[in-house]
Amino acid sequence: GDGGGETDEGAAGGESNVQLVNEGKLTTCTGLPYKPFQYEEGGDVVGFDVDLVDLVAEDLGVEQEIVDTPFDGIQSGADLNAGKCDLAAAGMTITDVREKNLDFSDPYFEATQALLAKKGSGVTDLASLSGKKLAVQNGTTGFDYAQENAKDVELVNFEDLGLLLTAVETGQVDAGINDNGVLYDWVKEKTDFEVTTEFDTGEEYGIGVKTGNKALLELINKHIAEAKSSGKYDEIYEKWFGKAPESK
Amino acid sequence: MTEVVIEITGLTKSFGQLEVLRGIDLTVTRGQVVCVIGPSGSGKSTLLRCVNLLEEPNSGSVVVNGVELNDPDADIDAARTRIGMVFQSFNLFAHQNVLNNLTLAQRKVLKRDRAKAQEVALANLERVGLSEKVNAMPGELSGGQQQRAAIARALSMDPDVMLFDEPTSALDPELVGEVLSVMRQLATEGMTMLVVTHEMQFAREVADTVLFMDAGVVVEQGPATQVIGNPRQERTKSFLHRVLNPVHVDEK
Amino acid sequence: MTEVVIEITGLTKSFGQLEVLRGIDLTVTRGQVVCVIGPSGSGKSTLLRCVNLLEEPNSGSVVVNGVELNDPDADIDAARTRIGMVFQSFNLFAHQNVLNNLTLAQRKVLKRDRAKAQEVALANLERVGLSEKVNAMPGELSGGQQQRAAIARALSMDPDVMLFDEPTSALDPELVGEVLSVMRQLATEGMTMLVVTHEMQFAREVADTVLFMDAGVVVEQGPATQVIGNPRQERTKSFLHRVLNPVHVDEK
Amino acid sequence: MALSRRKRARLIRGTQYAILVVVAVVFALTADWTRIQQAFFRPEVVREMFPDVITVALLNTVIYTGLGFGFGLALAIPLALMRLSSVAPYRWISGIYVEFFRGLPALLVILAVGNGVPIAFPGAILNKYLALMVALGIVGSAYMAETLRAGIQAVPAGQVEAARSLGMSPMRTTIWVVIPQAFKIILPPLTNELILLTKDSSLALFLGASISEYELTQFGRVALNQYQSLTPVLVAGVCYLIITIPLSYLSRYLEKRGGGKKISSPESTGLDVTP
Amino acid sequence: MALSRRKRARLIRGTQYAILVVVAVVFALTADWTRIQQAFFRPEVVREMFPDVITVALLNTVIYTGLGFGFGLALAIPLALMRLSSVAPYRWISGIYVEFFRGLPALLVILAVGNGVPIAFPGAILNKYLALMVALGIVGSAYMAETLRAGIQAVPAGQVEAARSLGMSPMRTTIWVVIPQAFKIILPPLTNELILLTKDSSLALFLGASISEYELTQFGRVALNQYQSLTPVLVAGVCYLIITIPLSYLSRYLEKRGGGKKISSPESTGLDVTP
Ligand SMILES: Nc1ncnc2c1ncn2[C@@H]1O[C@H](COP(=O)(O)OP(=O)(O)OP(=O)(O)O)[C@@H](O)[C@H]1O
Ligand SMILES: Nc1ncnc2c1ncn2[C@@H]1O[C@H](COP(=O)(O)OP(=O)(O)OP(=O)(O)O)[C@@H](O)[C@H]1O
Ligand SMILES: [Mg+2]
Ligand SMILES: [Mg+2]
Repeated sequence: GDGGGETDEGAAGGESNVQLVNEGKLTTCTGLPYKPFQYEEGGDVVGFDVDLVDLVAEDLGVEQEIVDTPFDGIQSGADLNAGKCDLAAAGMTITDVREKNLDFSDPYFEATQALLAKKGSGVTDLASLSGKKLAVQNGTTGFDYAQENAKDVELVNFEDLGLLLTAVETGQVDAGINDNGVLYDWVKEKTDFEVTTEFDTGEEYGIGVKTGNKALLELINKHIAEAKSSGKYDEIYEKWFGKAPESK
Repeated sequence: MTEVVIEITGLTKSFGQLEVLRGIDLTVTRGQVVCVIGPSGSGKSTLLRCVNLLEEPNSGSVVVNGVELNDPDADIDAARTRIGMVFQSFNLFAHQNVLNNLTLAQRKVLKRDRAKAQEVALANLERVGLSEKVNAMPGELSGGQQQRAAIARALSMDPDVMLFDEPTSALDPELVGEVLSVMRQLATEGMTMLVVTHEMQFAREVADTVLFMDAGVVVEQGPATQVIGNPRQERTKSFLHRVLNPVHVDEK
Repeated sequence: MTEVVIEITGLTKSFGQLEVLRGIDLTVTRGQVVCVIGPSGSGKSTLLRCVNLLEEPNSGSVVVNGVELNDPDADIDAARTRIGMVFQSFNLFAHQNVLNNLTLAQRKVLKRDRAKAQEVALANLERVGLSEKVNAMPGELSGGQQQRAAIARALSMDPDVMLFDEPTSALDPELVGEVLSVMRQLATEGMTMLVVTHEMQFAREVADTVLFMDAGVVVEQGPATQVIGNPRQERTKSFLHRVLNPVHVDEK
Repeated sequence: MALSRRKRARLIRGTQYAILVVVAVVFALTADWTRIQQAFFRPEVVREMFPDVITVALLNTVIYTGLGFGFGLALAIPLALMRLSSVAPYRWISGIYVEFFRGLPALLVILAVGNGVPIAFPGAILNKYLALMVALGIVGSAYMAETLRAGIQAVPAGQVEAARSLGMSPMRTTIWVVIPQAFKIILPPLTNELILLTKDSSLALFLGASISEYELTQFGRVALNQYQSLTPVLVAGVCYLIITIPLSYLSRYLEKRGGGKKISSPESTGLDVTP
Repeated sequence: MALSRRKRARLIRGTQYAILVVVAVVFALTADWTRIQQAFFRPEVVREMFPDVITVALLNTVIYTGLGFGFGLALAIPLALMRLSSVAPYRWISGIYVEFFRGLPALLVILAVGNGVPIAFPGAILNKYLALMVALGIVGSAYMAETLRAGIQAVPAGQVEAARSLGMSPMRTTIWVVIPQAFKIILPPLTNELILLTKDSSLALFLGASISEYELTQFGRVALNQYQSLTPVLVAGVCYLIITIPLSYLSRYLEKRGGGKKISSPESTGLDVTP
């Protein structure tokens, strides 16, 4: 619906008056690569989060522009505060600590921490990693989880998921911890590897905006709700994960 | 006609602990040629540099053309335009050709217009025999030519007195002559000159007064025939023996 | 007793396009002192440097002590120990004291033991009047002292012939004498010497033969009294006029 | 030991060539060439990267570097003048600034500007170009200030004395004699600083960038992840060399023109030291 | 225009001090001091960081730098000798190596070694220390090779000629005359390269690190996120200065001892150029 888009834009502009940091663009902070939520393919950034935020951008009648920036700047709110972007959609879990530094939308995705290891390596859980190396990503909830729960395990801190996965793949570390969504996606291609366990951390992803940016937050929440009720959400989900969402 | 051009009284100068000049008195009258000789490190260059205040004296007075230079209220730049200085190492402006070397200060300091400055420059280049090198860069000239250009540059400011600090020491032996002969000609034309030199033949022939310095004091002073030909002081004698008769310094 | 020490025949040397030596013949016999004079750039240094092969000649032959140096199969290092070289810029080893400067090559090349090398070194320092500077570093010496130490270093290898390239040009005038008198003494002791110099008084008194070079050729050659005192060639005359009578080069 | 020149020369050169040939042969035989090609040079990856690696990444590298260099120079000029001032506090301020920023890694400065400043001063909005310009400019300015100062002081004292004894004031001397000559002295090291900044611009990825803002390193890094091959890094590297090698030749040319020493002939230096 | 010395000096100094005072006062009045303290210096954060910032981070920075420097020097010596060889292919190989790695950002080299090599050569396990040693070593070696070469060539030709005319062979000349003198010449620039490597070691965070392997920049960066304050970056910065500033004084001291030029007095240089 082109016509619908126009009316929506008028309505959004009229009721909420969203201020954008870059005129004519909805700027999204994200940390590449984070497949399938966002990653580069053929010169474009694509993925689940990208499609979701595009719904908001369409409503505003602007293009989405994606800024690739280290994840710990995103989750700390620094990038939003610095005006680097309007929102952060980076497969980011809603946590109390992060809530202090930025405002989260309603949850749009359920996730949990999971362990990645080479098949047949005997790494099945944190206990089996005792004395071994576990790759974590700087600033992530996996980092926090491992720090709390993985005693006697050497945590190796990587800048981004790409570096982490490469380290696991090339054997620099014995295993890696990260969100289940991205790990399952990765082992689809790398069949030598498997997700050996999930930690059932019960996390939910949210889209972040600068603290106090009510107008934008409301607009995002509106679209998340709309997408879920209209079936648009399921459509996008299936496009990126190859199957319909299990629970909802 | 014994107008005083340079009058130095009780001049002392130290670098840190090192007393380089220890009470120098010197008077140079108009048209006089004074040569300063003495061993290395005796303070000859420092004396000369005090005359145009390139070094600031510790005490004593330096009066040039009636201006007390050591007075903080003296217009030192104006005074310097009347004092030509020629250095051992020529110091032509490396980034300018010969003509611009001669006209720069005329135009910026004396405020002469370009035409006038060039006229003066060309006349002075003629005087030192360098007319055909007007457009050469300093690097393209021999040492002797550079030094003659430097003399012409100083002369272009129409100075009352010329200071020379070992103007031929950095030159190949066969190039010394061309510079000395320009200096001799200047002396003949009546220029007041204060010359630090090791060229005894020049001092003997051209100087009205020769000053022998050692360790920061004037040891002996008088006509060339006396100081060089028949020195009275032991220090002067032994210096002159070393310089004039180098092959036999061990005998004696 | 007219044993030939250096025999140079048809020597030529070019740097790229520039022909610096254009056919030099020269014979130096044992005990002879030969002085080479001539304008800057005439090839004097290059000639000297060809004698110990610091420059490789383009053609011609250089025979020293019966060894044809230009032959690629010659043991050049061995030959060089018999040829002492003294440079304008002294070139004492900057990181070693005077004693080590004198013993280094004796020990590493002649394989003398430390005691023997020091004995030779001390004797030669005595010879040049530097006994009290045994432990000084080069930087602590005056130019004249450095040059005398350099002479002693060359002498410590017991050379058959000594080459001097303007050994006094880099010195203050009062320090020239101490070096010249050491050289005169060496000549008296019968050392074979080939000396590039601008010191006419030295050449006149000490040289058996004086060679005047210009533009890569020997223009005039003969006893000092003749070449310096009564030159036959026009080029020699004008050079000597410039050097001996610098104040009046413009007359004539 | 006492070999003739010809024999020694033959021996030395012979040995060296022999070693070279042996090493080359061993390398050629043992190396797995298909593997090496796969690792370092996959033509299809190179093809994928063009033209963006030039039109976007190389261009952005040049832009960021240029901005940093310009801003750095603008900071460096007053800093150098302050360093040469007769007023002591100016000398101190400039001295402390230079010592401080010369001693810090560029990455730390970029982190401080890009991440720290917004944290420290909430509300401060830093545009990517602005942030890089400031960060790279600060990094460069400390070096450039020293270069400018050294260049000014490297003008031989005799040139200043000559001007002063012609009656030129300190200011006139500076303008007409010192600066024109310092300029020539300063150009080669300034070119070198441009090279250093080009390389430091690789740290821009810490400030985040949209695809159109990628410079060479970020571009290469993203592609490295995408293609799982060293080829993108190699392509990015070659692009850096396209900038830096000509600049370093320029710098050496300027240095020589400014009057370097003549290099003496091999025999006279005796420096054939390889065993 | 034609002011007397005293008046000119007074005017110049007066103006400069006036500007200084005005700037200082404006700054003191407009700045929000509590805010600045909060942003840059929160004592409790500093306290939290100790002693790990020293015992772990600073120590690791020194270790990584030392490893890189040692490996770099070990590479640089043969490279410099090759550059001076009479065998042309050696000169080419060494020349290409130096040009290549001098022109690349350190970050790209670290990425290539730490990330690229394992991808390119499956099975290769790179220990963090080893990877950094190799990467920083390669970065440093290109510079150090040039420094060594230049140092050897900077020994005055006259020294070599003197040794050769005493009958010393090229090899003996090199060992007994050239190397001892080159050493003195090389020390200051080598110290500077140690400083550069110290700063480049900040890029180690790209290789991934366990907490005990953090060096200063990564340590500061993690703390920056934790405390949301610039304080950790400042603390890390000060730690770098603890290494780099003494080294740079050492370098300058060595340079002076090696015989720099005397600096002339202010009046004779006429360089009071500030307006
Ligand atoms: N700027 C300076 N700082 C410190 N010492 C200096 C300075 N200028 C000169 N001296 C010292 O002052 C002494 C006298 O120097 P000066 O140059 O006047 O001697 P000189 O008679 O000209 O010698 P020369 O014949 O070698 O030129 C020397 O010992 C010198 O080292
Ligand atoms: N290594 C070199 N490469 C190129 N040209 C050289 C070299 N050495 C000397 N020349 C040139 O060869 C010519 C003769 O030089 P040489 O040093 O032999 O002259 P000289 O008679 O000793 O002069 P001077 O009295 O100035 O020492 C000069 O034109 C000089 O520029
Ligand atoms: Mg002097
Ligand atoms: Mg010569």
